Amino acid sequence: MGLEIAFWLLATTAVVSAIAVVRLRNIFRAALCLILCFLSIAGIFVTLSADFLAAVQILINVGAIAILIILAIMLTREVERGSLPNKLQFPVIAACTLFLGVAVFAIVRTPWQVSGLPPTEPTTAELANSLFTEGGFILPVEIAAILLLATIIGAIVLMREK
Amino acid sequence: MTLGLEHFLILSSVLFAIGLYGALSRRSAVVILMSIEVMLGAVSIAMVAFSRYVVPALLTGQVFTIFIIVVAAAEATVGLAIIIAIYRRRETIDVTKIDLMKW
Amino acid sequence: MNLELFIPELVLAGTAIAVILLDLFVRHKGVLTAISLIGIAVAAGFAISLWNGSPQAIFNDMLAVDNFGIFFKLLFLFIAAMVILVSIDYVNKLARFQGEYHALLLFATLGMMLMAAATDLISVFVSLELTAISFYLLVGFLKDNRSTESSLKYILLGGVASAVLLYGMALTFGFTGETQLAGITRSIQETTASSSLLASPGLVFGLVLLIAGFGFKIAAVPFHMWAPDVYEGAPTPVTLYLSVGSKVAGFAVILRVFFSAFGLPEALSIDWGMAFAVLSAVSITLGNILAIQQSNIKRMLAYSGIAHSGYIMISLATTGLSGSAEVIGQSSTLFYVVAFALADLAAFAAIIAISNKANSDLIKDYSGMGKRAPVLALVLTLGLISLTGLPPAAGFIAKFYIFSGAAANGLLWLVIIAVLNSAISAFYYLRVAKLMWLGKPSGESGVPSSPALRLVLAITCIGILLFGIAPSLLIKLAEMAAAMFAF
Amino acid sequence: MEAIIPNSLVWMIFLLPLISFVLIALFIKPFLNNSPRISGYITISAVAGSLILSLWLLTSLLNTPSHELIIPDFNWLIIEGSINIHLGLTIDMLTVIMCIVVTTVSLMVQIYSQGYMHGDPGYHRYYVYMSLFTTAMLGLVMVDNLLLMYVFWELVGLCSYLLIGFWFHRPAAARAAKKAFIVTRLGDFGFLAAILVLFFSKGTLDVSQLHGYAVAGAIGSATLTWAAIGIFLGAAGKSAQFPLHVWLPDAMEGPTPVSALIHAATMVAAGVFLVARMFPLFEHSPEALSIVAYIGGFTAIFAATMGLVMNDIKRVLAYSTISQLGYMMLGLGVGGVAIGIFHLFNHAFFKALLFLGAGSVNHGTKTFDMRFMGGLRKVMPWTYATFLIASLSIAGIWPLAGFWSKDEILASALSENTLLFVLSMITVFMTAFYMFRVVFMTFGGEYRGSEKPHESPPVMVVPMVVLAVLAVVSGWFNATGGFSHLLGHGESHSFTEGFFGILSHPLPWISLAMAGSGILLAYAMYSAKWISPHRIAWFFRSLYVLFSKKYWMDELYEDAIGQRLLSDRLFAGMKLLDSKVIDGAVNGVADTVVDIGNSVRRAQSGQLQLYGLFIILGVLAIVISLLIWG
Repeated sequence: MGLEIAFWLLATTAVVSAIAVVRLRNIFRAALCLILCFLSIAGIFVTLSADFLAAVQILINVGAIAILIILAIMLTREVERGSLPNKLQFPVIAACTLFLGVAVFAIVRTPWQVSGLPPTEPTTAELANSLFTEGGFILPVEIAAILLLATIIGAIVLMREK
Repeated sequence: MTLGLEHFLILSSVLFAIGLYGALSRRSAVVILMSIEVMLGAVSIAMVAFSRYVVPALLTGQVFTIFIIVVAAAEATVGLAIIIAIYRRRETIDVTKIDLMKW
Repeated sequence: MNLELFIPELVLAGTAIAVILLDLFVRHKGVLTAISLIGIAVAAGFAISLWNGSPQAIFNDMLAVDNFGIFFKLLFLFIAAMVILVSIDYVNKLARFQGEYHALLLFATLGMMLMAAATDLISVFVSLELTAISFYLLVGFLKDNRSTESSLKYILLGGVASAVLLYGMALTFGFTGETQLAGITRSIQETTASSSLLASPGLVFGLVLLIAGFGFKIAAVPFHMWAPDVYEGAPTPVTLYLSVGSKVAGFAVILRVFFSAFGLPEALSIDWGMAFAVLSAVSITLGNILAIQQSNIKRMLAYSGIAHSGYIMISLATTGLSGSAEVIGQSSTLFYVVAFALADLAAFAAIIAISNKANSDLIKDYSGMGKRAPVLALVLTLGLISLTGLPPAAGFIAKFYIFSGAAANGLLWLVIIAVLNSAISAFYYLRVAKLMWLGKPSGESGVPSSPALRLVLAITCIGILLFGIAPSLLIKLAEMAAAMFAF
Repeated sequence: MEAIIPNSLVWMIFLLPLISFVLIALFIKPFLNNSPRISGYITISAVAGSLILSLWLLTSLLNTPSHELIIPDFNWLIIEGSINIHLGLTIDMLTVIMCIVVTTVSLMVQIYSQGYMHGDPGYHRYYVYMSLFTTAMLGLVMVDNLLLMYVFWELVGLCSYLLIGFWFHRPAAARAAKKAFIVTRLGDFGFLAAILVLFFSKGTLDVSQLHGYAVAGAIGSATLTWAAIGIFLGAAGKSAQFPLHVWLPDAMEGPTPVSALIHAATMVAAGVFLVARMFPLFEHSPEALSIVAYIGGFTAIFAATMGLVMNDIKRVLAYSTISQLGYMMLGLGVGGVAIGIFHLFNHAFFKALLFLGAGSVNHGTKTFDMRFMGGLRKVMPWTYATFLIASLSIAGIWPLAGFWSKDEILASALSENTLLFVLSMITVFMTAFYMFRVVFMTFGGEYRGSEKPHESPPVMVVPMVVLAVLAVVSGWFNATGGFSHLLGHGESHSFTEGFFGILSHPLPWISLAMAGSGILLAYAMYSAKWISPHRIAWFFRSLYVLFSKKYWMDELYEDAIGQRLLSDRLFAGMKLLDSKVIDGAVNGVADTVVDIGNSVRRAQSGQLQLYGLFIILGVLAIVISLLIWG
């Protein structure tokens, strides 16, 4: 019962903050709402028994990405101009609604193979095992490392003056 | 009604649609980037939910989600770097004004 | 695990890092080019040594080492070497960051090689993003108005496409509980054995999202619209790499993912086969019609590239419709991508030389190029002939190969559309050729080209003619690479 | 030359011009640009070599019992379980005859071009294209599978395109080149489609295997008919058959020797050759064969009517070519390979000669407009004599070449289909009329131009004389039945029996009468008006008496009937059909494509979010249609 209440609370927060991200005129506030949205997603992860992921979500998304975004907003003085809509409002709303409709239809009508087993808990040790052992996901970890290296190099190239 | 897979999936699809709306309808490149982050967060929810309900004994979905978060961070970094580079040249990041190349 | 099987990738990653470090110490930046080329050559050598070994899975089935992957790896390494050679003039103009440029090119190559070999949705996704992020950065490398605009468009739309792709992967994972391609197909067969596919719209939706996500990479209509804008603004060598490398990598992934994970049951493969058939018809038609209108040659080639994605998708449709009995869909894709890569390389190499001199990408400035720079004009003409699909260029055999496979599998209507479109395409390709040979020169001076560029021109020309006149060799290789799909 | 020709030398027939092409394009043009004649000499010697080898090949074939040579082939394109294309040559009589026609005419034209193109800045380029063309044309007639045939088919089309637009600085030439390219490609789709249809039904592209299947009835009749129609569509494009004929008159913008070689003697006849090569397919599809006959017959008369009213000498010849090609198609349709190809063979010589003559006239007067010619008989005696011989030959006057093949076509038409026979008889009349209209307007009367005309140099006259001899004698080949015999059937008789015996039948007399009256009418209309009675009396004494009393009829004909009724109504109508409907359709398709493109292009607005929206709409469209129809 407590889990359900938590879910509905978190889900509502997530949706409302997400709407705020895309609708608020004030970009700075939108960025703060993004942090709220990330936090509630982390909460959702907890209700799904993914405690480690929740921590990662908070650390990376809230601690790094959101801060980076706020930094960028300040650098580009976007707050003064605000977040304005473009001319495509109606077609985009129609397309997104239709997309949501199709998605919900697909979700509801599909016989998902739900298993009755309890979730693995705690996940931290398990995840470490599967990420960093040879029989696990060591390859994507390595690729991700290179990806981050490329990102750093590229960001430096783009940010520094000629 | 007990909490089930569908709840999480529908939450995920709603967030995805909201993010999509933002990405396609806001003029500010930063807001578009934020909307994309929302979309990726939505996918993460679906991924973890599937992991929890379909293969609870394994952690595949969670592992996948870690990579999604890493990639999201990388994309945000590169995206912001590009936005700042473009701001330096044009004094604007309104994507409807960034249309030198067309047709 | 046997790390020997992973040596080509390791060599390439090592080369990239070495190039960054060396950039700090060496004065003469030509060293960087040389090191990159040596790294590529060594990686290619190791890749060749693995050719035709028995197929193996490494890294917990994340990656396959098989002829199919090696075929693409070698192709990417070749393309990368060509791109590095044509970049020399461009790199020399950069005041700094030459090391970073080469490193990013090599990272992109590494990403594409991993894409071609990945057999798990996770490794597919991560390697695809490695390629994409390297390209976002390369496109914006010039930091001028056009280049940054291209980069911004590319990353924002690429971000949306990534999210769409991931959503599709999530649904697939949710439906099957697997991320490994082989596991996915096993699971789908178990769960859908009794009921019809329509009873599981989640899978169909996921599949379509995957098509869209990958369709973005290969610039298939209607996911193509970024391509012309990005191609136009990007530095020309990067445009070249984007239009051949990234696109071909997209096809490599699609072939492997769709055939390995969704090849069975037949109802499913026919579904995505038809989806590709329709996308292909639309891409070919729209790409060609829009190419006619263009006055900028890079944009024209972007639209022509969209049309060529359409032609290649014919073979994907063939793959879907023919089932596992035949591999002509796959082998014809392999042949076509090689022919396309060669022709595009030839055309772009010539364009790079000409635009260096003329400082313009407008088609009208190519007037009389046959008199000013006969060799460049000849190579460009050959490239365009191959893209048109006229003999004796490789493009002719490639089209013939794909069309014959498609027509034999009930796609005659698509072949007819494609053939009609080839005629339309002749109009705009040959218009450039005609302007070059019959137009009035806008200046008297010749167009200089560096030895590296001339080497690229020579190699691509020989390739185009070789595979056009004696195609058997390449067909044999393509069949060997595609053989793993037969069962 | 009794010995059988070695296989390697057979390949050389086709390779010699190729070598010449490579030599000129890669070495002479870049490095020896200052000595233009060399290119010409190289091309001429290569083509002469091919001609000699072709003749040797002919004698070799005559010495082999089956009249066929097997040249070992090698595998070229093998796709597992699907395609196996090998590279080889078909050497039968049809090939050899075509080789001889191509090399002979090509040789004469190359020699002539040395004079005609003298001083042209594009001299090397001209010979590059001409060598390439000769290569491709020889390849086309020699290869043994449809795929390669298609390759060469496109290649000759490309050369034609390049040569029509040779003087690209003239807008008319550029436009004509484009038109030729588009229209012939329309036909080529038919050919390509037919190749694909045949390939997918039989899995082979080998010509002789396909013949075998067709003869054995192993191809379904619907497939066979569609394939044959597709092939004919390709042939109709190349051979300028109605309604794809519109490009050929415009193609006259190219240099005149090009018109002589490509647009009169060889490439435009490739369509006829193609139908002949694939004849077993047509033979087993009565529908396709009658389409060939009817289109051919109609084209023959349709083009002839337009030839009547043109003032540009080359355009008259162009319409005449279309008309004669129609004849050949008719011959194939009603009579078979031997009859159609026989006319092709004869036509190549006299039509090439007519064009060379027109070129020579142009060389002297700097114009193609016959209203500014006249009286050239005196200043250009050689040109006149050869032109006259060719005109008599094309008109079908015994015993010149044209007579023999035309007679056979008429005889076959008579036995097959009365309507076609009547059509072709009228065409005989018209042919004689317009040819002699040209002769009288150009060579008769007084000179009306401003340039001072002069005879062409020997380098141009000699090839014309050689061709004139051929235009007289080439038809005699069949007086013994020899030609028909070579291509399969036909009876033999002694030369004198064939040569004079033919006059014992009524049909030749009817056609001679038709041709004669055509000439007569031309004379009455275009000569009698202007030339002094003495000369006329000397020329056609008895007829002059007959017509001179009705001199007012000529004027009536010229002004009232000729101008108002015929020109203004009937011919104008045909011209309208030609320029508006058919041209319009071609241009219309092109414009529509451009219009669609322009409107679709608006979507590419540079707005990245619109692009994103299209991605989502694409997803929705696919998923919804899959969920509904999947």
